[in-house]
Amino acid sequence: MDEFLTNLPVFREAIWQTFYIVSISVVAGGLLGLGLGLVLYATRPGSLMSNRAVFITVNILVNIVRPIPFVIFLTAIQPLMLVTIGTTIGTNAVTFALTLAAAFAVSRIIEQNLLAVEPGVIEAARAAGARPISILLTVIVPEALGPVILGYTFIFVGVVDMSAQAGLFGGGGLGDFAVTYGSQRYNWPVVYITVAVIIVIVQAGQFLGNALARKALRR
Amino acid sequence: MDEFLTNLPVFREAIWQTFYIVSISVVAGGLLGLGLGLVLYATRPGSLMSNRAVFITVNILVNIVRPIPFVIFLTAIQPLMLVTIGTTIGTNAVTFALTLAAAFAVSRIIEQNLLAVEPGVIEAARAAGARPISILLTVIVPEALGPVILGYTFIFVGVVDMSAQAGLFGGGGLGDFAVTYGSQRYNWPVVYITVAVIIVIVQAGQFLGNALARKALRR
Amino acid sequence: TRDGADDAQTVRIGVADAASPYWKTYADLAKERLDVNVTLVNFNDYSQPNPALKEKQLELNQFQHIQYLANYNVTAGDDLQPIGATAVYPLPLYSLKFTAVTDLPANAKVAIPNDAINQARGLLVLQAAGLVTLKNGGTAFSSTTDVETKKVDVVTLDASQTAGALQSGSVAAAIVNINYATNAKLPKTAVVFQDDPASASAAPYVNIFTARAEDKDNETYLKLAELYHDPAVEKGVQEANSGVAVLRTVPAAELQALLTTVQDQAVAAQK
Amino acid sequence: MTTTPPHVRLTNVTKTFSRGRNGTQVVALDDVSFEVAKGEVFGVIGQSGAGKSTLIRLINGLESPTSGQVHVGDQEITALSERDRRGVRQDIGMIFQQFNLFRSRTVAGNVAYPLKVAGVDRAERDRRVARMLDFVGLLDRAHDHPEQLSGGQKQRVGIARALATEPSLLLADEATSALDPRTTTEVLALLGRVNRELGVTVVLITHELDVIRTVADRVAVMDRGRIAESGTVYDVFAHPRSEAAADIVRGALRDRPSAETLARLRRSHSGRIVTVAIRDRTGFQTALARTFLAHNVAADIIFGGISELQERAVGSLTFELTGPADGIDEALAALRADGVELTEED
Amino acid sequence: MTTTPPHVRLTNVTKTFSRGRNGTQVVALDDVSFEVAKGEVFGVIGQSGAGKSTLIRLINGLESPTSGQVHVGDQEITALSERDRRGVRQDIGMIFQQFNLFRSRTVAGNVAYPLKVAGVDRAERDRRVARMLDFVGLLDRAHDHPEQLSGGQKQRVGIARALATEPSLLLADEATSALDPRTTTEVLALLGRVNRELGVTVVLITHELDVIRTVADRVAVMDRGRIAESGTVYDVFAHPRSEAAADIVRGALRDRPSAETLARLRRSHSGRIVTVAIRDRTGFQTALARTFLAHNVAADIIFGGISELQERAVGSLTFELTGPADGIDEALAALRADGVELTEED
Ligand SMILES: Nc1ncnc2c1ncn2[C@@H]1O[C@H](COP(=O)(O)OP(=O)(O)OP(=O)(O)O)[C@@H](O)[C@H]1O
Ligand SMILES: Nc1ncnc2c1ncn2[C@@H]1O[C@H](COP(=O)(O)OP(=O)(O)OP(=O)(O)O)[C@@H](O)[C@H]1O
Ligand SMILES: [Mg+2]
Ligand SMILES: [Mg+2]
Repeated sequence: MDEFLTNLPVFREAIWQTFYIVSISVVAGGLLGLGLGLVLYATRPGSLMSNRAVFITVNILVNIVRPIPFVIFLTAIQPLMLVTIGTTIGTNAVTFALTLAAAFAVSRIIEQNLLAVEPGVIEAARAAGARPISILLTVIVPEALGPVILGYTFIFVGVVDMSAQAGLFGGGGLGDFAVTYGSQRYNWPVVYITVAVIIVIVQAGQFLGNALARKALRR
Repeated sequence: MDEFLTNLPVFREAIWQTFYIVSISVVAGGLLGLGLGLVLYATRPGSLMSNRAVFITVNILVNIVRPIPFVIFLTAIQPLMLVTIGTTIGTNAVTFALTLAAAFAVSRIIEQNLLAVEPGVIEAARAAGARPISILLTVIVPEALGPVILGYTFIFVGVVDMSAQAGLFGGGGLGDFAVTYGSQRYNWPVVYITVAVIIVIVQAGQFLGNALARKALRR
Repeated sequence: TRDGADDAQTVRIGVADAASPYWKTYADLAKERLDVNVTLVNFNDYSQPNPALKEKQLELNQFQHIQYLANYNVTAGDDLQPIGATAVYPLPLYSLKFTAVTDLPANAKVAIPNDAINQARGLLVLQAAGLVTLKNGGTAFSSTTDVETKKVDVVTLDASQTAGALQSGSVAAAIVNINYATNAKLPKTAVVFQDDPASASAAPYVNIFTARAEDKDNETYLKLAELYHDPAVEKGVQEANSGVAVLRTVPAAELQALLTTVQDQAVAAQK
Repeated sequence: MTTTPPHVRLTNVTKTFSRGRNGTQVVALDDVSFEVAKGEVFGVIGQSGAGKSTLIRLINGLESPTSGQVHVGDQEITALSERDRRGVRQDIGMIFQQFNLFRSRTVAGNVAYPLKVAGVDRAERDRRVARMLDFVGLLDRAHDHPEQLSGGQKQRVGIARALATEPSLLLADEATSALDPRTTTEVLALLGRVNRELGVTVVLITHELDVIRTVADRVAVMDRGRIAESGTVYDVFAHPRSEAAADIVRGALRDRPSAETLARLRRSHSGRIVTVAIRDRTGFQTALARTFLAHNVAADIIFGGISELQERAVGSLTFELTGPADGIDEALAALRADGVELTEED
Repeated sequence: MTTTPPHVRLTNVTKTFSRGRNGTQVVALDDVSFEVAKGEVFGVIGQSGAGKSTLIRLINGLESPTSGQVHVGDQEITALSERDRRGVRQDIGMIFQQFNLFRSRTVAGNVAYPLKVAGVDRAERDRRVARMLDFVGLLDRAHDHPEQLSGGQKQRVGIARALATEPSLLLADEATSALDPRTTTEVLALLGRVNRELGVTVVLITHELDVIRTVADRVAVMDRGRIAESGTVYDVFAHPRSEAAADIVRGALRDRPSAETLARLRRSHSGRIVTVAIRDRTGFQTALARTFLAHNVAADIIFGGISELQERAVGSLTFELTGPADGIDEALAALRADGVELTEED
């Protein structure tokens, strides 16, 4: 406990880092993933803009990225990181990598949820002469909004979890704090407190997600 | 490359371990998660068996487990592991932990996808006098089957990814092999080959998932 | 311990570098000379092998030095014992851009490992190199929060990642554990500073075979610890560490006495 | 007097829905009470949004009323838990306005579902499914999925599903709205048969008079959440007492020309136009014909409809009268004096 | 002869669906050809599953035919890419059989959607939405979501949505099936008005004769994927040439008693029962009456319907004849000799 108090500034810093990493990854990765997910959905055989070549390419790309162990993924994209953000370590590097990882995960969630949209409403939009991209964004996504919101919430929780690996690359954050100052030192109070904070953040996010989803579903 | 060949038996062992860990986690975790997901779905306010107390409890439980860093989660459930499987390290221990982790993730995916089922068909089942549990299993899940299959595929890929963390606890597997024999030793051929195998496994899984989902969706 | 199908005894040893070829040499020798089947259990996470040993899921482990074990025993309330020494590894500070510590510009980024033990030792190295000063002169338990004055920016990374950060140019210098440095093929000329493995202050950093207290006199285990110093194995160890490992044979009793001393220091440091 | 209890009874049932952000209330049902006897076919008609579907959904407890009681047999549905309602529902078939077919099941699977729920064994289930599908003319589509069917075919699957268990009470919400007249006739014949042969009680929502006429014993007219009028089909149609009922009946019987039709009739007919309400009285039309002939008036029927309601004729005929103006006046006066209900259209 | 090109033209259109595992084929449309002129209201009737919805969906290219061409105006829809079809579709309104409302949008949002697509600005959009909703009687429900509406209310939203852009071609698939007769009349009046005032071409699927009668100029009768017959409404209804058309017309006009009705009529009427086909000929009924009276036969109309089709009367009347047996025989013989089409029911 004493040790926890002496580490208080680090803890505060860790909370801030977690917020930084998670919020940017979820927002940026969420948008990127939405795009990818729409491509996956719209280009699949029989869909709105079905295009075998694009579908197969993106499908395989997503499958290549998602299962790669995070350490290797981060190492693999280091050249890309150097070009874009100029560093391969630290909070920004981890955020960059997590953003990509989140995007690929989000794309699958989006794809799944959009597939549940009833074909009839898509026909109604087509019959009105709308463009496919507009049908996607103004009809299909809104129709699937409830599940999509829950999907984002799911990814949010996953990103909080993955952000624990930020420590590997000097990204800091609560997960790293819990491990470095807690479990690695067998300092359980630190673990409890930190994990409690993580859980509070997640509960708040999930609560918000549930509430928004309920609003979108109207049931 | 030479080094890769000398490590061939370890590589084979790693492939086998990955299969073992992933298949058990996906199947056992999938079933467990289905159960949890059904509880989440069915007990939410306004749903088939709405029960505030159960919903809130399970909801919070799932939120507590999912974001905890894997190292800490695995440490936390060690007492449970000792009682059930008698060990806290190795392939079985990792499989056990991954099964739980997968179950909690699956529960959210199931919840999401079931929410997209049209209320009208649920009414038709209620009007026939069916029991809620039978409505859940024989109507709602089948109605959401396409997205649910894609959800399981999503989790499968996630488990393959998470299984890379098996190395933390002496669980082995391809992810561990790629890191320990590959990236940590800057032995890139090992990384490439191993990651390629991982990707092949994932592509095969995704291909199967897509095919089954298409069959279930009939479009 | 339990009997294998061929009547040979099986001993599970927890390690963190099972990929190093010398472990294969070692296991073959154990089978040949001692009729012991060695099963290596590899851990990517240092926090796991000691609890696993305590829980009797391992018979021995070999991944840590006395300092780490003392820390574990004190914080986890355990009583694991060293039964043989292996080697001391210096902890060098590398730089690819600069040839001397003094060349490092102000606020240059320097990476150190983030696990508790390596972090403290890395900070002590940086202090010795005149790059930081630590609260109360620093201990084997210092962390980045104890940095009082600094000439450089200290960033902590996973021990396996400091070499990579150095190579990508993300940091100006990095503390790199010798095994990772070898794997990353960092040239010896890039070492700009390192602690002296032979000094008395380095004594707690001697790596050890560890067993449960009740097994500390087990004949087989002691023989297994000794086997590490077979020339074939030692040669492999040196190959795996670019020849910088300082192999040590210290009697078990002496190691155990040293452990007690360090544990006392650890208890004191916790207050 | 001892009577068998009604099969369905609603007592002072009110149902409101709240909607929108400001929580305005929609009163879907307003103090509704009625009874349906065992073995009766009870029709419900009324304008769109009058509350018909809401009413029928209260009967099997899919929805609960805001206030009031619903009884089915001797069970008070409104007092039962969702769990206890299940038993009651197994004996009630329901045809939904929007079909509500299971998309994950084939046509046969949809029809088999309530049988499965009722625990009917496999062989018997297959037999009954085949029989029902044969009846609705979809036996060759048994293995198709709902999205492969036309609108009317979907509706027929819904009908087959509702009847498969041979329930003692059938709730039919616009069960023939998507069907062509011939298929409608066939379905109604089936409803009539199960009603007669198995004594099934039917509550039937529809806006097609023919449906009511063919099978209903009694009918209730709903108007903005209230029951404006109810009684035997003949009474309500022949002598509507409420404004709402008259309005609906006029639309339903289609025996009186609308203003538009009248305008068109005018264009092609130059004579005076008179609409006569038909009375179920022997010799009525002969008397009419005689009167017109006696006054030298030529009477041509240019519009009208005479339906048979519960074995009695009801409707009206619109005549074009040509001949001497005073002859027409005299003939009309004579008919009016004779109690004939007639209106001269202008 | 120069004529304006037809608004819609189908040439030898065939559409098959494959279904099931063994890939059996359903022939939904079989070599269908027809034309709809600009400004015409073209009705399509036919049994459930005859291919009506499939047909209409080919016109705006939601579905592509297996073979054959579809033209809308001077564009060949079947030759256009999905991209190029968009422009054509913006000028076509479509009312779906299953409504297909956007659940994520309010009632107003649903109606506004095609206006948004067409790039109508906000203020104008709001005005038009309000006008359409006012017309279908749902202005007060503008901010509700579809699941809060009754079946007929949903259908009305679909109608408002299809008409909002004032398209030059309207495809209506059972647009009034969920509506009560009065609302149906109102909707049909609107369709008639947009047709007359704006020259909108309408293709109208329905199984309700009234709908055809009120608004259609020409009608096609579909039977198992083929067009059995087409022509002006009067011709098809008054003189059906094909078996399929006769069958449907009989069901639709409902002017002849079904076997069941006849049985019931028999129970309450002891006289001989004769059905007479009405001809649009002045003095026809007077002649009838005169003949019956001359032979001392009392003739009571007990069933029948006379509708006005394109300003001409069509239908039949069923009489109960009472009086001396030979008098009846003579009267019937006289009428037959006079060319009257009559059948004695037995
Ligand atoms: N996707 C499909 N797969 C297989 N068969 C289909 C499909 N769509 C339509 N059909 C079949 O094609 C035929 C014509 O269907 P269509 O929907 O055009 O009928 P319809 O005339 O509109 O009937 P209704 O009046 O019942 O709506 C039907 O037998 C139907 O089952
Ligand atoms: N969930 C709901 N929320 C708000 N209003 C509702 C809801 N369900 C029904 N209503 C309203 O209650 C009234 C009665 O609806 P109901 O569905 O019973 O009408 P109906 O008589 O069946 O009409 P139709 O013939 O059009 O199907 C309508 O005004 C409808 O909009
Ligand atoms: Mg209704
Ligand atoms: Mg149709």
